[in-house]
Amino acid sequence: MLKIQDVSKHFGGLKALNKVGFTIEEGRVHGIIGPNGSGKTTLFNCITGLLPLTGGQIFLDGNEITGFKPSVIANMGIRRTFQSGKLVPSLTVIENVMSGIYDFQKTDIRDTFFRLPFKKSKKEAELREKSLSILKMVDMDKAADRWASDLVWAERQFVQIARAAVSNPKILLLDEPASGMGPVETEQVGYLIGKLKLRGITPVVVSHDMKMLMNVAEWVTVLNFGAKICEGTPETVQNDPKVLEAYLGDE
Amino acid sequence: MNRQNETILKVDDVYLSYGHVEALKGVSLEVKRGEIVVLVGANGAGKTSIMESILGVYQSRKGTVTFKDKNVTNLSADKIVRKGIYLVPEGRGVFASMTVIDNLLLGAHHNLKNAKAKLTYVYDLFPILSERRNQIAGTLSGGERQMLAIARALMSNPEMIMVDEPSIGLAPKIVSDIFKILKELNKEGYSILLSEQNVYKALKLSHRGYVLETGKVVLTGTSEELLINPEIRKAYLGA
Amino acid sequence: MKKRILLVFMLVILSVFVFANGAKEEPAASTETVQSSFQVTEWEIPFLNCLTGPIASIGEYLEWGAERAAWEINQAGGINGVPVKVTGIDTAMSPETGTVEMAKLAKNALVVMGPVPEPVILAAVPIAVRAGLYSFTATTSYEYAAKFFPWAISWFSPTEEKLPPVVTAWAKKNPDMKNVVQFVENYGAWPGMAKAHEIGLEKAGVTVLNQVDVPSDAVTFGPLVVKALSQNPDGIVFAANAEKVAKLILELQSRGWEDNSKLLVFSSADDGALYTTGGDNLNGVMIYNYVDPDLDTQRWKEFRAAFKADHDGMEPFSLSPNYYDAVYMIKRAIEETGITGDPAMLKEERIKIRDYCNNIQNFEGLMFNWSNKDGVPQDKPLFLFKIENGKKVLVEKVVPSNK
Amino acid sequence: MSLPLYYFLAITAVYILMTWALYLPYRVAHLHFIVVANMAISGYFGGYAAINWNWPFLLILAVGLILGAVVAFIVSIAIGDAPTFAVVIVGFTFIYITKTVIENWEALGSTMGMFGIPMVNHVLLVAYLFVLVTGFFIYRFDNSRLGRAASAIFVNRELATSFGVNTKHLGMFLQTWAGAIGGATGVLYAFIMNSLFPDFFTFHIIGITMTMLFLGGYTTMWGPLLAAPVLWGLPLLLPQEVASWKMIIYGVLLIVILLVRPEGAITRQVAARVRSIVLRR
Amino acid sequence: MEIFIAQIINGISLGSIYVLLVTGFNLLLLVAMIIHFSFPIVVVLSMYVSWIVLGLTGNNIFLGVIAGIVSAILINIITAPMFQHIMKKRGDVDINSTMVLSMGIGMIITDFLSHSVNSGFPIAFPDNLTGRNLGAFFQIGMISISRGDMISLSMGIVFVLGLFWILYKTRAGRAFRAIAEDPAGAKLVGIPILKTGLQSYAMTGVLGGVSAVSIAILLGSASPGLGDQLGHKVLAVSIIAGLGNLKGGLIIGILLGILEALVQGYWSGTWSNSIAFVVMLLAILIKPKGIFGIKL
Repeated sequence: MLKIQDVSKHFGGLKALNKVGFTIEEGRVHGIIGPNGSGKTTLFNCITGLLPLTGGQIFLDGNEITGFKPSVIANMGIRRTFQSGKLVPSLTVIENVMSGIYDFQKTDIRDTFFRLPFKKSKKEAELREKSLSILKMVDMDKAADRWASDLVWAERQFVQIARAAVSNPKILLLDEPASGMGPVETEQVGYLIGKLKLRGITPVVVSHDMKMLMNVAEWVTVLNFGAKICEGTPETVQNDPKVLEAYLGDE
Repeated sequence: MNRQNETILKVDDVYLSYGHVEALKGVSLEVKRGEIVVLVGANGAGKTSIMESILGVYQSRKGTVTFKDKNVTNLSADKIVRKGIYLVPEGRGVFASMTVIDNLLLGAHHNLKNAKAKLTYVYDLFPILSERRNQIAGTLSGGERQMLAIARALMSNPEMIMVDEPSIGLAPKIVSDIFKILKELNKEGYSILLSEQNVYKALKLSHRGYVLETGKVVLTGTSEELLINPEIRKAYLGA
Repeated sequence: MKKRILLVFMLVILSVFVFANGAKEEPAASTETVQSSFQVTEWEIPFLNCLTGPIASIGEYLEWGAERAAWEINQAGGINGVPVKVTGIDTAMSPETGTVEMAKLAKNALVVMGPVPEPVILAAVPIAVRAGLYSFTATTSYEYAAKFFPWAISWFSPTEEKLPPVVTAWAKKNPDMKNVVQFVENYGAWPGMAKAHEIGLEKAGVTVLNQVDVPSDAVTFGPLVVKALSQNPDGIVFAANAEKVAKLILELQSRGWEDNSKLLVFSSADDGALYTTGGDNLNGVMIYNYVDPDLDTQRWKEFRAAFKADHDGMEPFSLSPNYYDAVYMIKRAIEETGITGDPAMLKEERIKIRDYCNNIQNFEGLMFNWSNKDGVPQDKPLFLFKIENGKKVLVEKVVPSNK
Repeated sequence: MSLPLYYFLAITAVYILMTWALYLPYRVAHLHFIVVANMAISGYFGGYAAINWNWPFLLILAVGLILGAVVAFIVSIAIGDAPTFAVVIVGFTFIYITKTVIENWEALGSTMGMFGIPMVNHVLLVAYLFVLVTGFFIYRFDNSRLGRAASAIFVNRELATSFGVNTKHLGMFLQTWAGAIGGATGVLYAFIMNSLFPDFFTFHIIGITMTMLFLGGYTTMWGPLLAAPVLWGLPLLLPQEVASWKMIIYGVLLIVILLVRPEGAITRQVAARVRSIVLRR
Repeated sequence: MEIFIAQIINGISLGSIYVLLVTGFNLLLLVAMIIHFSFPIVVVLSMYVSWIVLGLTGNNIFLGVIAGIVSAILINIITAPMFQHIMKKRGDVDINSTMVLSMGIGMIITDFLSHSVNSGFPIAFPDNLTGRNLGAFFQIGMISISRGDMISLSMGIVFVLGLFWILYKTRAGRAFRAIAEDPAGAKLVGIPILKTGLQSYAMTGVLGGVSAVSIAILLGSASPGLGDQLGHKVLAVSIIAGLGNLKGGLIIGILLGILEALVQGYWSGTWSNSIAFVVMLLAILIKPKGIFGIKL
């Protein structure tokens, strides 16, 4: 579904990504691993259009999306979460989730501005319902009307995932979804990724937490020093000497 | 070197939390004079947190830290640095907008008296830095920055150096160089506390190790013991 | 539930509008002309003044003048035996505050002094005009008062007719002066005054060079002075605020200007800032104004001494006597037209004051007597001074002739 | 209604509208002072049209609004997505240019100010209808996907783009809207005061409206709505000795609120709590 | 030609005021991450303090200068922690808030000065401070440099150079820059944050005080509105040059002074502000990060 072809990103002399290429297949949980500084987050930023590529191309469903604006790429069905779990503190949880659906061009001006004071917006209601159901999925529906600023760390991550998933994207890039979480919550994240897949969203997970990642991922790409060193099923990857070397050092 | 068994640093039952996240849940460890001790564990296991709480960066920690038989728990970071512990932070932590020599002199911030002699000493150790002394640190390569960070640590006349993840994002060749330097420094008498994801390399370098998982020490022993322990692999690859 | 609350809210707002529409024009007091037996206990004269902000000091001097007059009148038994009180109301430089304060007065005040700064005049006097309230506003410039005739009075004569003679007089004092350049700050009525200066200069047969604009937030004055000097003038007229004039003169001197008598400063710059900033360097500079500080009358001497005592020995600010005179003019209007202060007769009594003051004859001002015609003073003299050690020394008195 | 109340309410409406005009672009972290220039341009245009062409008030209001929107729109093409500092400088620039042009334009009264803008009926009614309509639209905006997107931009631009928000379009939209409000408010101001003075449209009004925005709270429209009448009305009620220190009191309040409660007195949380209390009864 | 040279010199004299103020502004930005919009107003307050002390001590220049500098240091040490409280999170929004905070401080000072000191009238400094009575240092026709100008210019140059020296060549300066770049990292290398922070505020205070004295000598007087008049331009210069870029501030400050002098001299004084801002607007639209680049 998403084809990454020879993508390179250089910052000055530093080659953060060097001719990385792989394919994300529809409906397959894709894990991306690699030691710190191997270019995982840079890759996410390149896919979502935040960083212009130095070289290479990216295709979504066979159409090239290289160089598209980040907002366009997001509306084409590639959503992401952030490591630091940025929620909008002045909005409630459900409003945060609702903000995940947005398209300026398709905004219904009449519905937004020229609605009579007592007339409920059908679209807003729909959106709310959708958001509630996705909050239920992450088990946060009871917190729907709490303020985002009052949430604890793990809750923020869950809401963030819900926000990225509410628009039913084709691909959901999860950047360290389990960072800073305890074992129970980490397990929940793993479970959640499975649920996303059931909804028809293809999750792409970057994580340091190998235990979780190896459990949920069906296909794993390993990056080191900005280059792909290996890919395959979790089992093959775990036993690949190059991966062992990258993680544990050469013996 | 002949006081090999004297404990230079002792960390006793330290807790630390950042806001809602509990990073350390009762960690105890010790470093003896002239030792290289390595902290092993996946990201988020608490390696950096331990180093930062030893240095007193966060006042929210609980527990005690003893350095050279003195309780330093309640001292602020700059005072602890003066006592002789120095942290080489993860991601090098050099001041990118300043020149190499400025960065080095910052290391000797609280003790500029012998700065000249120390500069010659670190230039000897890292000739590349001598060449680039007037270059802006931001323009150095990753390996050079790591060397600069270690050199800066030496400028402060420490007795113990803590090095946090020195190999991140560095090519294997350079990582080997860095490790060689650490080994040399250790031979010169510096005690080293190292956190490293390159487990095998680190264990080969070090005398002892601690394995961390989610803010707790789960395993400890000499490097030889740990090298053959299958738990290590589990801690990293989850298998 | 929500609907009902919103409905109440809407009703409240609607009712506000309904009231708002009805209340634009204040219903005037009844117009019956029966002789009233009403007796006031105190004549209260509200004074919309600028007591805070950047020109607060000027406001204080104006207030001082008015208070002084009120004190004198009360010492002498008040107006028709009833004491008078000047109530200062601060509008700062804010037109918005000015409108609300003027609107408060529109209902009950017999007459109003102020407002003072130009932005507030523009905003507040129309309210007084609509309410039929006479305001002693335009102490400074004729132009503002003329716009609101007959409801505002000017202390100055029409600029373009009455101002030129004094400039001509200055030019004639320096017969060798051929080319004059003018510094003009673009503020309020000043460009208009600058035009009047040009008329006076042309009348004296002097060539007027390109004027130099002074930015209102100028910090240094070198570029302006060089621009002026590059036209090789032999005389200079200043129409800018006091501090800037002083600095321009200092800058001129540092670039070799020697003959101070060929520098003429306009009246609006005649305030404390000119002397504190310029100091001894102003010696010999010419300045014109409507007030002669060395006037030899008992009344003026007392006024001057009292002012100096209250202001660390500073000379009276040229506008202070204006509001002193205003209080006396109100006094005379009340006494001569038999105003009672009866709220029931407010409307006619306001008009009585207006008509009396607009055409007052032989008014005994603090410094000289004059008469008004249609709200504009006639035969009001202008004085040309030379500055010496921070004091003005009279050079010539110019009485613009009546047409 | 009494005359002072009339003027108080009319000017309150002006302040509310101007603070909202500042509020809207600040939803995406833009301090857009160009609205003050819009106010001057449209206000002077309105005064000129009324005096010289005898245009009807409502027509002038409409044209003034469009004028404001057009000016702000053209500018927003360049700075719709600019960093805050650039926006601030652009605002200052336009204020200086507008002021200089007016001061040198005789037909607009130059430095004397513009006199004799006719009195028209129902200005207050129209002003409050405009406040009501504007407030309604802002309320709708704040509670729509656009408002949520703006909140996201305020927190972090990259975050917002990851939801598919085109930050430039939204910034342009808000700046144009604010310009329109500024323009219409300028016309209202001209007809309320019946005169215009170039000095009014400078940093004087920026200081007051900024205080209202930051004291009232910039996360919800209710902040400016409440802060405007309070901050402008209280000094009128206070005794002369206290009121004369108005600007200093404003300054101190501003500093205190920034230190203690940086989001302002009325945050969205407070607004929601009030709403729930009101609705429960 | 004579006129042109004279105008250029005038421009440099005006520009040197901008340079002093912009350097102080940038320094606050560098060592404390403060956008101090109203820094020029604080400088004007120091000028007033200096003037008051001059009046009380019978024009004792030494005490007057000391008072100006000490007051600037005190104001800085009192206000800087407020800014830092707001800047805790170091986000863009927080930087906006520091601008608003600074505006609040400016409002208080300006209103206080116009209320209370010298009944709000401009204050004039005595001749033995400004050196006006010493006559011209250099004068041919319209080209003139007074002795006072020379004193203040050389003082300004010495202090700005001294500042660069402190910042780039001394131990304390290194620490200031380290804290500015990365407070957490500075802690790790053993810099006492609180103490060094106070020192850096004191240093910017000294510069503010010296600026106050220099401007007092150059202008010979001050008024409550002076700070506001300079404030917007100083902010603009800093943004155009690149926020926190000291060298860029020097160049753009002087250039702005020259530009204004030329516009006033050859075209129209009333338009000089607008022109200056339009030129700056164009610069910022072409280079949004400033001509010399942001240095934070």
